[in-house]
Amino acid sequence: MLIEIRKKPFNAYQEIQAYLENLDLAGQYGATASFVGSMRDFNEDKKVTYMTLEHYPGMTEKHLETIAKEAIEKWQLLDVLILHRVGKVKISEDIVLVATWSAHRKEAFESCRMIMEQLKSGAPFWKKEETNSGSQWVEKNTPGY
Amino acid sequence: MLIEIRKKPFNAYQEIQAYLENLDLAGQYGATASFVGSMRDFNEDKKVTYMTLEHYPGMTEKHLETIAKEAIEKWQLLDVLILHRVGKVKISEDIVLVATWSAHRKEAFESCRMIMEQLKSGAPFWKKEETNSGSQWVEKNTPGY
Amino acid sequence: MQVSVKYFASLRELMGEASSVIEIEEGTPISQLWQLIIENKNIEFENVMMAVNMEYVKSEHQLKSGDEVAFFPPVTGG
Amino acid sequence: MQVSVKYFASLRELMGEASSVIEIEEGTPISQLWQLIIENKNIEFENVMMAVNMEYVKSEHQLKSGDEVAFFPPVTGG
Repeated sequence: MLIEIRKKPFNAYQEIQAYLENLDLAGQYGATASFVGSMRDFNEDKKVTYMTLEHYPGMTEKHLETIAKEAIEKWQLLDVLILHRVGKVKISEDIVLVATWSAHRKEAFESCRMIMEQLKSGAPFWKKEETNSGSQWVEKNTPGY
Repeated sequence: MLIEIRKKPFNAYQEIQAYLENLDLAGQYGATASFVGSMRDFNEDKKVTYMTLEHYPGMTEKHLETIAKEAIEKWQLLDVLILHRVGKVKISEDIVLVATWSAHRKEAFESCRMIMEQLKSGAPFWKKEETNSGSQWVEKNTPGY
Repeated sequence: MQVSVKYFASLRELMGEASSVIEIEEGTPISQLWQLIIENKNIEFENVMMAVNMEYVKSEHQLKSGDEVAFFPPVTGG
Repeated sequence: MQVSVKYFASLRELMGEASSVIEIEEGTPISQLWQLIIENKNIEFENVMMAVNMEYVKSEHQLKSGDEVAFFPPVTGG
């Protein structure tokens, strides 16, 4: 299990690949589900130029760890990887990566989605968007189900 | 949209990355869901040494294309990538990759999972496993929901 | 008229051939062709899937000259 | 007794400070501390989320000396 808050841009697929190469799970997992959230240039019809992501150092990591551990237990996952950007995020950069490994696809799909929903509803991150009509805090997320 | 049947091993995450670099979607997609099915060394308590994957050249590609196009229409996806191995597959090699790109996460998650289920229930592929008790055709898939 | 018939996976092994060209009457339902094949070969095979010209069809689908017919077991990809 | 209080995001901006140390009585419910803060600052803020020592708590949670208390708006990560 790896949970990291990143201040610099990361490439989600290189991260999964690099993480996978250090795992000793070859032949054990049949299913990997992953989700990558990336920075769009629009939100609710407003043009966004960049975004600043704030978090609560300490609590954010702790909360993500709790989410991941609960998912591992509930779905008997083999492993979980969660990365999340903070700081100034530019268009098309990756914001969040969640990957889950399991024997079968059902568990991988469900756990990956549930981790994302729990992250969005509970992990202490806040987005401030710089748009063509000034800067503003994002007040709520789009629904996930 | 890219749909390919691969005779040689591929690295799923390098493939997503390479595909993404040729897309002109930067800033449009907020969500990418992906699923990778990999070769396990066991199935229903039998040790598996390798697997041979057969397909129906022509029909398999056509069927996958239909699944992908329906998903794009149903969820307003920005793009879909499907790769599938055939031939002799060794332990821990990737068998299938499905990735979907959309503005929001709900559509990405649901379409990726639905494409996998439709692929498993309808795309003409057949697995023959080489196990410690001889070789045998896989008769059915594990349930996905 | 003639149709070409393909077999895949365990059915291909059971048939001992990957394909054959079979003479039948125009409009024969695919289920009737299937019955003909398993009776001739004296085999049993459950849950066969059927396709014509690379698309799934129902058992009552009527065949035309030159059709590419395929029979195969339940699929197990992914 | 003293507790340290942190504010994040739009609330941090509204408060004009990221943290402060506040003197309250042992066992004060966190909701009462929050009322005290918004009355002192004369601000309005809906849907505040509350945490103590980096875990979410309910509004009736009673504070102890040295607690790290945090108030912040609904989270919007991912």
